[in-house]
Amino acid sequence: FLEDVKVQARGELHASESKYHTQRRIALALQAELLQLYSRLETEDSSTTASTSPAEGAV
Amino acid sequence: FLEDVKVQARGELHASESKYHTQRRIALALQAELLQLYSRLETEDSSTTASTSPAEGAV
Amino acid sequence: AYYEKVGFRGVEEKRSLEILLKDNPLDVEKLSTFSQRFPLPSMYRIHVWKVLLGILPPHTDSHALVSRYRAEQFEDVSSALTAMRFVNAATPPTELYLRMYQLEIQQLPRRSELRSPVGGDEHFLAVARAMEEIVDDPVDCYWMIKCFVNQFNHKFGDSIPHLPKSLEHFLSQEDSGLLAHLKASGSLASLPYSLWFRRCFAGGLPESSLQRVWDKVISGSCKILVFVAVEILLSYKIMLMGINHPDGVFNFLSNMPQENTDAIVTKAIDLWHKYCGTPMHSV
Repeated sequence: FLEDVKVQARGELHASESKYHTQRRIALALQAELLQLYSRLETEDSSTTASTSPAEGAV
Repeated sequence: FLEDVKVQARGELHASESKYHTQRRIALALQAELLQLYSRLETEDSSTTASTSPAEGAV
Repeated sequence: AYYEKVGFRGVEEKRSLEILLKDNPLDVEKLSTFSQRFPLPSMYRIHVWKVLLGILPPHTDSHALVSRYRAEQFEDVSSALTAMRFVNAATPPTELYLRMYQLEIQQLPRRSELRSPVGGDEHFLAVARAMEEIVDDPVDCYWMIKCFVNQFNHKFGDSIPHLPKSLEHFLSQEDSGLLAHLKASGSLASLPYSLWFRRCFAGGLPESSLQRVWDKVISGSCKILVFVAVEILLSYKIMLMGINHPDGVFNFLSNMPQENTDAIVTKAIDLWHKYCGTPMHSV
């Protein structure tokens, strides 16, 4: 009977742990996506600067 | 003794759920950041388009 | 006679399954044995599959809690994918399930490199499309696809490459003439093995027949796939004997007629019991 209680608890704990591990993977995927976006922003920022600087030089 | 096992199991489940909720908050914060970045990127994209179109119109 | 053979036995079987389902905790072993021996009544199929696939634990007291956890996990993953713009409201559910699965196993491609599905993705999608026909609720559907695919690969991954040999063996027992023809025409090497042994006939059999095959796969047998393949070959023997090109055979079997599939599956299950025995645990 005691064993029974333990098995039941393990079943519930597994399901909870599964949610937790999935959340961790979600966070990793989100971080990867953010990283990509930041580097895209930087590239765009620097290209904007590059294209405007000749004009500034002319003034 | 049985009661003991049950209390312990409940404690473990709580701990696991608490870990889960923390991770979940992290993921939600990352999602909010992502949303901001997307809108920033879109603004920049549209301003790039806006600034080039007059030039094209002039040609 | 039909009623006696199928109907009456069906009632008895249903009653014994109901008794099994009243156990708390559920005896997963006995449920597997039942499912190996008898077709599952459709009203209990999804519930039994969820227990056999480990989506629900044996203790029925935990079912409500665990179901809630499963639903939360589904919601977490799908909303994250929406936030990342991998999916949107217009994404077909099967593609959503694929991306969810990829995220969970950490194999989500970069968004900039999202390609049309390849290889293993196609197998997953085929299983997903078939499961979608069987299971209405999206949360249940996703979990069943995911656990079906995982369990299948985990339990049978090592056996799959041997199934074509096994098919050859049993076909030689049942119809050596047909086997000889398939060998001579070069067709044996290029039968639709992926459809049969990787997708478990998803997309090849209509859902009513397919679920009876999956009853056996989910409860622990991949051998059943071989016997379904054997019975398909036997059923279309006359047609196949007239095709001398491997491509012709492949194309015919990949798009086989959907008419007699129930009878084919019934014969396949009989043949499987004949060669592999009926599990004898008392139910």
